[in-house]
Amino acid sequence: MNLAKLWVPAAAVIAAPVFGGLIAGIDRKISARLQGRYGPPILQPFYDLYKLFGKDPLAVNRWQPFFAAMYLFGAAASVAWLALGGDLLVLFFLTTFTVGFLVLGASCVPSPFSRAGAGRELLQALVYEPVLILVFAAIFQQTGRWDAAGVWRQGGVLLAQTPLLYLCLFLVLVIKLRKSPFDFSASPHAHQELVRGVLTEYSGPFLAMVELGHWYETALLLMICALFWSSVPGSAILVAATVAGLIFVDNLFPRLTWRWMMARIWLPLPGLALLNLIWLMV
Amino acid sequence: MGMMKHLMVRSRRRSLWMMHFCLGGCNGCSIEIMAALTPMYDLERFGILNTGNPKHTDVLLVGGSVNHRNRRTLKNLIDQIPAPRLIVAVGTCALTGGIFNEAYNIIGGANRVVDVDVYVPGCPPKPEAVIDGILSGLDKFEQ
Amino acid sequence: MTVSVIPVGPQHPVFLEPFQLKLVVEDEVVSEALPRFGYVHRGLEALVVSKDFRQMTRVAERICGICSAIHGMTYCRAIEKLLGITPPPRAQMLRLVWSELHRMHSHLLWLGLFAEAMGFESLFMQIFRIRETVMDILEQTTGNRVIISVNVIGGVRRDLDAEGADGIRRALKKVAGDLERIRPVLVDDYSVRKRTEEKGILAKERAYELGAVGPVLRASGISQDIRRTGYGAYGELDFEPVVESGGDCQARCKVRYRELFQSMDLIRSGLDRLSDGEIQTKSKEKPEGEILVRSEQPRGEVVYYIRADGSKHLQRLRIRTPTFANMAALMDLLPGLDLADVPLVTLSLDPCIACTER
Amino acid sequence: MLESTSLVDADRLHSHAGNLKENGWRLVGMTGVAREGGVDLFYHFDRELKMTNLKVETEEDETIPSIGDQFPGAWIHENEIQDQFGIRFDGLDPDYRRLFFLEENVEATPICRGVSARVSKEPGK
Repeated sequence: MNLAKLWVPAAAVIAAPVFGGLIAGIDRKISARLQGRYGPPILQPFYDLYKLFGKDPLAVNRWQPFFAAMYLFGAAASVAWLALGGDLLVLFFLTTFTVGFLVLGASCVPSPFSRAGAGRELLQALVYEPVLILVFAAIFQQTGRWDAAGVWRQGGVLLAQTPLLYLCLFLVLVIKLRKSPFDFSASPHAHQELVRGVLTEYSGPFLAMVELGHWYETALLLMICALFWSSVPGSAILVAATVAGLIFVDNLFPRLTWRWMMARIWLPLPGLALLNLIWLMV
Repeated sequence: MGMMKHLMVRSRRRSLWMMHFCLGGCNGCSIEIMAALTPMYDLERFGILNTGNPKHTDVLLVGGSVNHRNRRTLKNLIDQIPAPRLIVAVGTCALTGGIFNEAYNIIGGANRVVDVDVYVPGCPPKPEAVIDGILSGLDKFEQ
Repeated sequence: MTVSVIPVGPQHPVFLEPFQLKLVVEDEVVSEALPRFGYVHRGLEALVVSKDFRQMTRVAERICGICSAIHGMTYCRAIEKLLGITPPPRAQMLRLVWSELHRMHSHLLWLGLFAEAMGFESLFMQIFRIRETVMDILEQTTGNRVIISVNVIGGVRRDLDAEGADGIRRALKKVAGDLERIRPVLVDDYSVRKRTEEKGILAKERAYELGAVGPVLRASGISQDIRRTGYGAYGELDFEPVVESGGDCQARCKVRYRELFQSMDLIRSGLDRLSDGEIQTKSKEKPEGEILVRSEQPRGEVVYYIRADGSKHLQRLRIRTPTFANMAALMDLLPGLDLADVPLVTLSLDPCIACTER
Repeated sequence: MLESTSLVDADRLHSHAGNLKENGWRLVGMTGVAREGGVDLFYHFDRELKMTNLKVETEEDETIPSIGDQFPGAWIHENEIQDQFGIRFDGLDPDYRRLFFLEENVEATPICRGVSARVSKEPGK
C-alpha cells in the first residue's frame, strides 16, 4: 500500500463538502434570481452550517446523534472510496448503508412527521437504487472495469453511448438532492406537509452533521456524473450542465406525491436504464 | 480561538432561520411577514430563511396577543427552540394586546409568556419594519 | 397497516394561523379528522361593552387582516341602516372600489399560498410579486397596506382624486397582464393539475347542505354571490357570479383566479361611474333596533347581527364569518384524503382562522 | 325586530327546521342574544338570497334539541353557542363540552351588555 496514495482521498474528504456547500449556495442564489429575488450570498450555506454547530445540542435520544454521525461518516467514506478509485460495487453498498442510517435516525424518534419522512426516504431509495446499479453495470459493460480509477483512466465520452442512462442518473440526482417534483421526504423549503420530514427532529449540531453528509452525497453523485465524460474539461462541463439542469427542474415543478412517483417513475426509470444497457450489449 | 468565536458571531448574524407564530390577532402581521419573504422585500438576502420548525429556528416572530389557549402552545414552542434565540414581537397586539386587550379571552402581549427581545410596533407593521426589527436584534448574538 | 395520529398544528408552516387538525392516518390516508380551535379566539364581540359603536368600526376591521375592508364596510352598513342614513353615492362607489381591491389582494395572497402548499416556490414568489402591485396601490390611495381603514359610519374617510384613480387603472392593467402570463402554469400545467385535479371533491348538493359559502360553493357549481343582492353600489353594476362545476381544488383555484378579473372589471366600471359630491353623511343619532346585514367577502358571505337600544354602546354584535361556515365542509372533505393532499385541500377552502374564532 | 322571523317553541324546532330544509333553505348561522333570565336563539336561513329566521326563547341552562341531523353544518354554530351562553344541545356531534373556543378557566360568558360577564383569569407567565 502506497501511503502517498492516501493524499487523494484525504484531499477529497476535505474538498467535497466545500464543493457541495458551494453548489448549495449557487443553487440558492440562482433559484432566488429565477424567482425575481436578490438572494443570499453564495457562502450562505457555510454560515448556516457553522451557526448550526454553535447551537445548543438538543438530542431527542441517544441514538439520534449516533445515526447522524454514522450518516456523515458513511457519506464521507463513500467520497473517499470513490476518490481512491475504488470498486463501484462496494461504493453502491456504501451509499445504501448511508441512506439506511438516515432512515434509522429519522425513525428512532416519536415524531410522526419524521417517521413519515423516513418511510418516504425508503421508498425513494427503492426507486433510485436499481438505477444506480444499472448505471454501474453499464459503465462496466463499456469500459470493462469495475474500479473508478480504471474507468477514469480509460477516458472517453461514455455519455455518447449512454444518453438514456444519463437521463436516468439525472432523475436519480433530482430525487437524491430533494428537488421538486420529488422533494417530499425532506425538502429544504419549509412549507410542506411534513415540516422537513426526515430532518424534523434534528437540531443544532446534529442537523449540521446531516447537512454536511448531504453535501458529501451531492459531491459523490456529481463525481459519478463526471465519470461519464472522463477528462477534466469534459467532466467540468458535464457537471456544470447537470447542476444547471437540476436548478431549472427544481424551479419548474411543484412537489408531486410519492404515490405518483411509485406509479410513474418506479418501473419506467430502471426500464429506461435497462433499455440503454441492452443497446450497449448488442 | 478568538477567530473561531468571531466567525461564530458572524455566522449567527448572517444566518437566521426564522419561524413566525401568529397568536390571537387579526392575521395582518402574519401576511406582512409573508410579504417580507417575497421578491419585493426578500428576507433571504440577509440569510433569513423561513423554516416553520421550532427545532431549526433562531428567530421567532410572534404576532398577535396571548389568549388562554395559545399561551401553553407558545411556551412549548419556545422551549423547543435551541439557544441562542431571538424573539421578536411583531405588531401592536403582540406588544400590549392592542385593540383586543379588554376582550374576555385575552391575557395581553407576548411578554406575558416569554421574554421578548425586540418589539416592532405597528398595526400591522410594514415589511420594512419587520426586517428592521429582526436585524436590530442581531446584537444579542454578540455575547 | 400502520395507524398513527398526526397533529397538524397548532403551529404548522402551511397554516399562517394556529389551528389544529388531529389526523388519524392509516398508511398515509386520513381516516378521521378532529379540529381544535380557540387559539385565536379573542372574544371581540363582547368588546361592545367597553367600546362605543363608532370605535367598534376599528374593531370590526381587525377581525381579520385579509378581509378587513369588507368587515369594516359591513359593520358600517349595518349601523347606517339602524341610524336611517345612506352614504352619498360617491362614498358608496369608493367603498366598492376599495372592497374589490381588497378582494384582489386576498385572492392573490391565497393563490400564492396555494402554490406554496403545492411546493411550487417559484410560482409563489411570482404571485406575491404581482400582489405587491395591488398592495402599493392600496397604500397610495389609503395610506396603509393591509388594514386600510377607509370606512366610517356614513361614508368613507378618504377621497380619491383623479390621479389616484389613474394610478389604480394603471396598476390594474399591469396586474391583468401579469396574471395572464401565469395562467398557463396555474391552470394548464401537467404537474399542477396532477396535484389539484379531483382532490377534495365537494359535490354540489353536499356543499349546499353543509352551508358552504363563497368561492367554495361557487366551485361546486352553485351560483351564489351576496353581491347580487345589490348592496351599496353593487346594484348599479352588472356582473355574473363566477361558477365552476368541478368542486375540486382545481375548480376552487379557477374560481378565485377568474374572480380576480371580475374584481378588476368592477373596479374599472366603478371608477368610470364615480360621481362628484360628498363622501360622508353625518349623523348625531344613536343606533336603535335589530338588524341582519350580509356582504360578500373574499371567502364568502359574512353576516352581521346587531341589536342596539339607542345608547352609545351596542347591546349585541354577532358576526358569522365565511370560514366559520366553511369549516363544516372542510371536516367533511378530510377523511379519505392522502396525507400529502391535506395541506392543499385545507388551503383550497381558504381558511381564515382569525375570522372563524373572532 | 328582525324581518321574517317566526317565534317557535324549542320542542317544535325540529319540525320547523325540517320544513325549511325540504323547501331548499340553507342554514346560514345562529345567533344567541342574552336577556334577563335566558337567551334568545336565532336560526338564520337563506334561499336564493332571501333570508328567514327562527327564534327560540330559552330559559337559563335549558337543553335544546340539536338540528345537526338536518343541517350537518350546524355543529360548529351550536358548539360556539354552548361555549358562550351555557345552553346545552341535545344530540350534538362532535360535542366539545364548552371547550370549543374557551379554556376551562374561562367560564361561559353571556356576551351581551347588561348581563355580567363571568371570567376568571389566571395571571400569565
